[in-house]
Amino acid sequence: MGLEIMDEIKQNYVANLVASGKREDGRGFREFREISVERGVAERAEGSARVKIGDSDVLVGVKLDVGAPFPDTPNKGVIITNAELVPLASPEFESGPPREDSVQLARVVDRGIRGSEAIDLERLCIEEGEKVWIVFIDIHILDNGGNLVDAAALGAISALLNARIPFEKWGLPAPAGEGEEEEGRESSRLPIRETPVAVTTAKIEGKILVDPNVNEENAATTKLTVISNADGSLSGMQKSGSGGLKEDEVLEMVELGIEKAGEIRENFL
Amino acid sequence: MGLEIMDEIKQNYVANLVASGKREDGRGFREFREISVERGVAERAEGSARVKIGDSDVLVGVKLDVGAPFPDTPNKGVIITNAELVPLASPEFESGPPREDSVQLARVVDRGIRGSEAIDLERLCIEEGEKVWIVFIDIHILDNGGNLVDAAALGAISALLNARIPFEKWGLPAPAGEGEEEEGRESSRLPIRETPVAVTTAKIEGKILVDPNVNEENAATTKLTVISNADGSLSGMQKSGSGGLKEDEVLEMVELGIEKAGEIRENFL
Amino acid sequence: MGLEIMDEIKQNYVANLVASGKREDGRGFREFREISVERGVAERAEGSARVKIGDSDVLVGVKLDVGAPFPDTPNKGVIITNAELVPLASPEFESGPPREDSVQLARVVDRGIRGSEAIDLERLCIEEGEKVWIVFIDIHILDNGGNLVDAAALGAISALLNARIPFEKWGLPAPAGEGEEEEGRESSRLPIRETPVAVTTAKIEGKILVDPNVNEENAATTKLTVISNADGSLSGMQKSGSGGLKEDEVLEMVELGIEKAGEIRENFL
Amino acid sequence: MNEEREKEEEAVEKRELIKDGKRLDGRGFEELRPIKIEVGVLKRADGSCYFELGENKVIAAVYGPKEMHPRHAQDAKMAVVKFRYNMAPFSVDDRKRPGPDRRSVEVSKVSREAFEPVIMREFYPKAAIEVYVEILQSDAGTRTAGINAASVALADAGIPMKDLVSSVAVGKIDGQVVLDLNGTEDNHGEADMPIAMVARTNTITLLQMDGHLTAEEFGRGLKLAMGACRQIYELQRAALIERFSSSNSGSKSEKGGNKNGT
Amino acid sequence: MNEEREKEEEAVEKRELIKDGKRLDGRGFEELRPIKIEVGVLKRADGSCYFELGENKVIAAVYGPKEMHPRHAQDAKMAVVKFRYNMAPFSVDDRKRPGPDRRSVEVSKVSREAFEPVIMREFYPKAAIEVYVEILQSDAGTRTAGINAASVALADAGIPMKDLVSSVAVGKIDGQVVLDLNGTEDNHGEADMPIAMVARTNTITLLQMDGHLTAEEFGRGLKLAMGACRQIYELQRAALIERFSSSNSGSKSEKGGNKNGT
Amino acid sequence: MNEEREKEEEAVEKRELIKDGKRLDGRGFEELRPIKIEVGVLKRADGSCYFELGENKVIAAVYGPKEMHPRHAQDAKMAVVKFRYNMAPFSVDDRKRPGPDRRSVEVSKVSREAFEPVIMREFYPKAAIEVYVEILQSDAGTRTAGINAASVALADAGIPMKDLVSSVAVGKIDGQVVLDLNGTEDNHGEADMPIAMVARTNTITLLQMDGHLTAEEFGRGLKLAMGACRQIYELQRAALIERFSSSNSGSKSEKGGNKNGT
Repeated sequence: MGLEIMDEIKQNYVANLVASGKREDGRGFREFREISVERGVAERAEGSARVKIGDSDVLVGVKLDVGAPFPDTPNKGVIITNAELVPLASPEFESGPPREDSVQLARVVDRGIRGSEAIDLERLCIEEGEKVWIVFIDIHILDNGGNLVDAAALGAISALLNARIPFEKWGLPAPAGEGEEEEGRESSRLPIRETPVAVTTAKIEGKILVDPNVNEENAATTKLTVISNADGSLSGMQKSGSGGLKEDEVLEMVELGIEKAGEIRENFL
Repeated sequence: MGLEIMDEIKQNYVANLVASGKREDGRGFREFREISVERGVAERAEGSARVKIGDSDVLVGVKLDVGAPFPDTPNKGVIITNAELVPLASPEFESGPPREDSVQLARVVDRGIRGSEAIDLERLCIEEGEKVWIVFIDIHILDNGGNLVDAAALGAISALLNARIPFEKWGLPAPAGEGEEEEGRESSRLPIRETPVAVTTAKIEGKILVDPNVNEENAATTKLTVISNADGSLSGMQKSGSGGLKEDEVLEMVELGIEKAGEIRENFL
Repeated sequence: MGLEIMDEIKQNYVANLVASGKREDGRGFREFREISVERGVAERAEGSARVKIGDSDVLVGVKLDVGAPFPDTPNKGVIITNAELVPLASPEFESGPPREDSVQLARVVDRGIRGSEAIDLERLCIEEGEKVWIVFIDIHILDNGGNLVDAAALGAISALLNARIPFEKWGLPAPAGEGEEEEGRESSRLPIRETPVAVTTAKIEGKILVDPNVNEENAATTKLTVISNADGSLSGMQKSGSGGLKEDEVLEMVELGIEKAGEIRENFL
Repeated sequence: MNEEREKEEEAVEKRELIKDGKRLDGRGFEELRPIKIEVGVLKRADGSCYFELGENKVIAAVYGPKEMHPRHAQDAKMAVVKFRYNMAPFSVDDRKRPGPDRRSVEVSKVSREAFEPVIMREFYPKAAIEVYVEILQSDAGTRTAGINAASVALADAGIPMKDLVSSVAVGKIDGQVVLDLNGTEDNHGEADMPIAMVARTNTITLLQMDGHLTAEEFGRGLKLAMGACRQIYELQRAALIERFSSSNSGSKSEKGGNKNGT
Repeated sequence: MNEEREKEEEAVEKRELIKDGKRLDGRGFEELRPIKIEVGVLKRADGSCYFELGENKVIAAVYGPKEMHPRHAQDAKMAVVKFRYNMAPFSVDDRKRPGPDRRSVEVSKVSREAFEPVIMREFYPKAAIEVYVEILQSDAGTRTAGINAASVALADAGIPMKDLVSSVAVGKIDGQVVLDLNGTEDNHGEADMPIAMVARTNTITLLQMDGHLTAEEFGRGLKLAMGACRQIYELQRAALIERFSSSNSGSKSEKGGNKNGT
Repeated sequence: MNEEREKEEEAVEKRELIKDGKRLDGRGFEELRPIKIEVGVLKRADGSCYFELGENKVIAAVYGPKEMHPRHAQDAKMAVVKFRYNMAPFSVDDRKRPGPDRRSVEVSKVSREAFEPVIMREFYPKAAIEVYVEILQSDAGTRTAGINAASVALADAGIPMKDLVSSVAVGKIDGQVVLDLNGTEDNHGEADMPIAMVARTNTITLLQMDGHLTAEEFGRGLKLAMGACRQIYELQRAALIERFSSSNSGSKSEKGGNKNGT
């Protein structure tokens, strides 16, 4: 747990830079690293997207299966979100049971999709109380350059937008109202009606900045992830890290999160 | 595994006291610590009881679910007993998979309830071979002051006596013959026909004493838990600890166990 | 992981012996240790066999259960092969989740049975898509004297040949075409149509030898298990160990494996 | 009780969580559920607290500072805080399988982080401070109740802290931002937002949001929650002061050690 | 065999486990099932024993004394005894999932405690003595068979013990206290009570009871079991003496080390 | 694409995996699928490689040499190689449950052993060299693709090796021994045999066989596979040389350390 000497030096260096108004990679405090989104990269998946934010590299695959609904929502499809922080992505990640970081990552992404009601789950009902579509969102981290949450959330919504319902594989009729627009009518898009975008801000030396890289994450006492929708409303939030925030800092972070989410949505969704 | 120095000193102190005919807390060898039983303390459970014996504090909740019977007993309900020795209760308890102590605790309590046929399992059959009531007895240890078994067993039978069958929640008719006595007829008591009581005796320096506290447990080479019924018959027994017992010691412990069980039954059940 | 001093000395001793054309136990390079096969040793199992090869001692039990087929093979029975390298058998085996050695052992045995289509799985179909016989092959290692794979594979096919289908226990009709030959008609043999035999060769100091004992296994850089059928064809192969093999060595090992498998088949199956 | 429940269910089906300006349990929009705090309820723990928030019943225990195991997880500069949030199987309507699930892993993590800013971890290098929270009965808000209980239990254990942490949730029901949702409100409401705060310095140490809020509603909810944290802080302090007085008269003196005020 | 089984099943349905003063397998009330003991059956183990009790077939192996891992589990004053009771998946009528379940965890614990009074653990501080029992075929009484096997295997391994431990169960069928229940009797009987005993000193080291007994029946059963343990003790001794003689003529001499008598 | 699939499925049902002397995907019997190699694709890893083999997409990362944990698993004489082969849940048609299964445990083991003969483990006593292979998309042959990727990633990480390891499978479809089965061929074929080889010395370091082959077919298949490994070796070398040139012009110079050629 104790920081290695090199980590500590890096951390101090980054913190001092921020204190003097600069960032390690020359960005402004309200500036994201370069983002790229590539959809349809995993052909065995019903939908997929690979998102890079700076050095972070995340692959999200969406698989659909047919299964039973939850007893208390018999007419709704099911979302299951899972994240694997595989050791390929970082020397800190370890094989073994999922640790709290990967649990938190998956749950925050899940929260954004649920909170915004991004998927019209009622349209994923096949037979009330019996059969619904199960949507698996699997987040596979390939490289950890910091701010995995934003990359994973952007990957998740991109992969959902990319996904088709494999109704023919299951011998099922095309979901109502969506099949028309498809050419081959072999599959149908998932009913996505909102595009939640996560934006993480960090507090370092009392300053608020967006999209922390991995060194900035180590130097940050506190992060806040803000998930917001097309109309600027909020559909999820998560503070992490062992520091505290003042009310005005929270409000600044939320405002910054909403603004940046709008830009990302415009450019990548 | 090795004992800490303080534990060893305590252990010797307690052993020497017992050798000279005394107990750390001034009790007689055949005397229980103060017992309290409070029923209905956990309102989400179908039945519950909190039992304190001296510093030991145990909460038992009974939940009922509907499920399939075991194939070899198609017309009987199912009992599942589980104990969590949560680390809240003792610095020695650890998070993680259940260890042998908690497995033994649950199995001994379970044995007493089964051996005495305390629950009329045939009356928990809803539809032969298809649907029966599953009775979950969950033992939650809050504070370990020693002799958890007796507290857990007393908690279990008290919680069972407190439990109602939530047949309306499941859209089922009231179990035959039990519904009449209820006012709202919304639920029905569990069919309890026996009240097994566990009494643990310990052997320290060749002396037999009842209801060992936590220091006495550490000093004891051997314990014997005796579970007995209203008519003085036995429905379960378990020796534990790395010592041995002579026949006359066993017989003395059994006699003491039956006597004390009668007193507890009279006062608390 | 590092070898103990005694292991290292033994290893060198064995390697030097082999280099000079000899083996620790006086065998020729193409010679197996004594083999014994005893069938029907575990009466609770539907089939069983205990195989000893030198000091290695393996018990294989076959249990049959009724269950659902895999969706992609609705008219075929299911084979599940499992190996327990219980710590009883060797100071190196440990309690806990199956490690790669036991996984490999089970998978190689399984591969031979599948590759040779030893069991006519279609005749294990009870009701297409609904009910088939599940064949559990459980390999229990009692003593590890080296070359467990060959003993386990021989035990598996022997136990399969020994097994009866417990159709009456399940209230099912006798499997077609097999029941006639049985006297009591209470059970029926498993439909076995091939007898795969595994033979393991090892490379030590550049020499190829068959059936390595436990010290030879430690001294070997590489082993090759070759599974072959009555007609001399191959139905499975597995190299293991951290060394390499030349093409001619592989061919020699395969030829040796086929030859020895023929002898074992003739004598023990 | 049953009649009450039925009425509630009916109202809920019609999506009427607010009626005549009151919530179904009779509370105003900015009103907390009844709170009950007992300090020092466990004998083995170094500090403990029982906390009721409406129908939530939770208990917290603190052990430590003690040696951190395994050794490679020690921090040479400060104590490691462990936090385990656990629900009893019978604490919820449908029995919960024993042991940690993903939700409890996350709750444990954010709860631990809610305390890291206040615990003076640097006083105890290489040590562990263990906080255990057991949910005995649940009715929405268990994590906030658990944090409130843990805060008092940490003080009871004499762990040096800059100040107490107080916690509460706000949410949105029937389009209205309200304080401290109960179970029915949480199940049928539109948003839930737990926060934790160091009341004396207005420092937010936990912040999560689930559901859907406008930015304006968020800002309003945050203020509301912060105000309620200050109320809870006073109750926590009062309970500790009472404990301190009775403790001085000897009731728990056998434990000795690094206690506040013994 | 099959006919026999059928008859048995019929009798059992009518709850007739005793007929004409005899048990279904022909035994008298106080009669043990046939016992077969082989010593030194495994080559890798430091000591081993194969034990048959009627249709029960079990094998025990002992390793040690050896270094205890992990180190923090060492006891500075004496050896730690590990005991693992395990059933082969094919040892029972319905296949058992491999690996420990709650029952085998408990059986392992009480079996270990049955040996702790006799093993001279203080001779080997910081060491581990490992006892492994595998149940190859099961017909009620496997834990007692396992303890008997382990006892002989410990002696075969040369582990210093005050004396052998012997084990047997008594039970109650058709209202009658009888010795050593078989599977059918156990399934349909009213009580089962395994004990383990140091025969020479009449010291009971394992005692469990399941089912329903009067205090009088208990006392009677205990005496009956104690007597049977003494019988088993003689068989164990005899097997070890035979092993000792043949061992002296060299059959296992390659193992050397801390053996009894080699 | 879909039409293609349908045709394929029809052909497969008739057991026609070969038509007019060509395979369904148009390849000849001894023809590899298209291969694409990218070196140094990951930033955190010490070495990495992306490898495509037809529709297989895999990525490998290497970390180390680094300190081996836990300490008791260290080898005082040489580095321990860890190899983890893992399939992404969405890499196959039916979602795979995350985490290792028995197949991936075995693949990891034989893949590790495929590298042990070439890695100069004795240079780094007590150290660990970690190789991670992630299967992003699977179409038969993932273990061979993973080994090819890992080989390049090890070189990229500057781990001293005697030479690269190259890997390919041969199989049998419609009675014909062919190179490098794709998913359809593998599902409906008669045999599959992956090998790995040190191409320069013709040393086979992995050899497995599944299915059914005559001894003659085996010998032929082995030769075919060995030849294909030599082809793959050239592609691996070429990719590394390209990487080396571009790397020298500075693109990854910030990583420094024990790299080949930086």
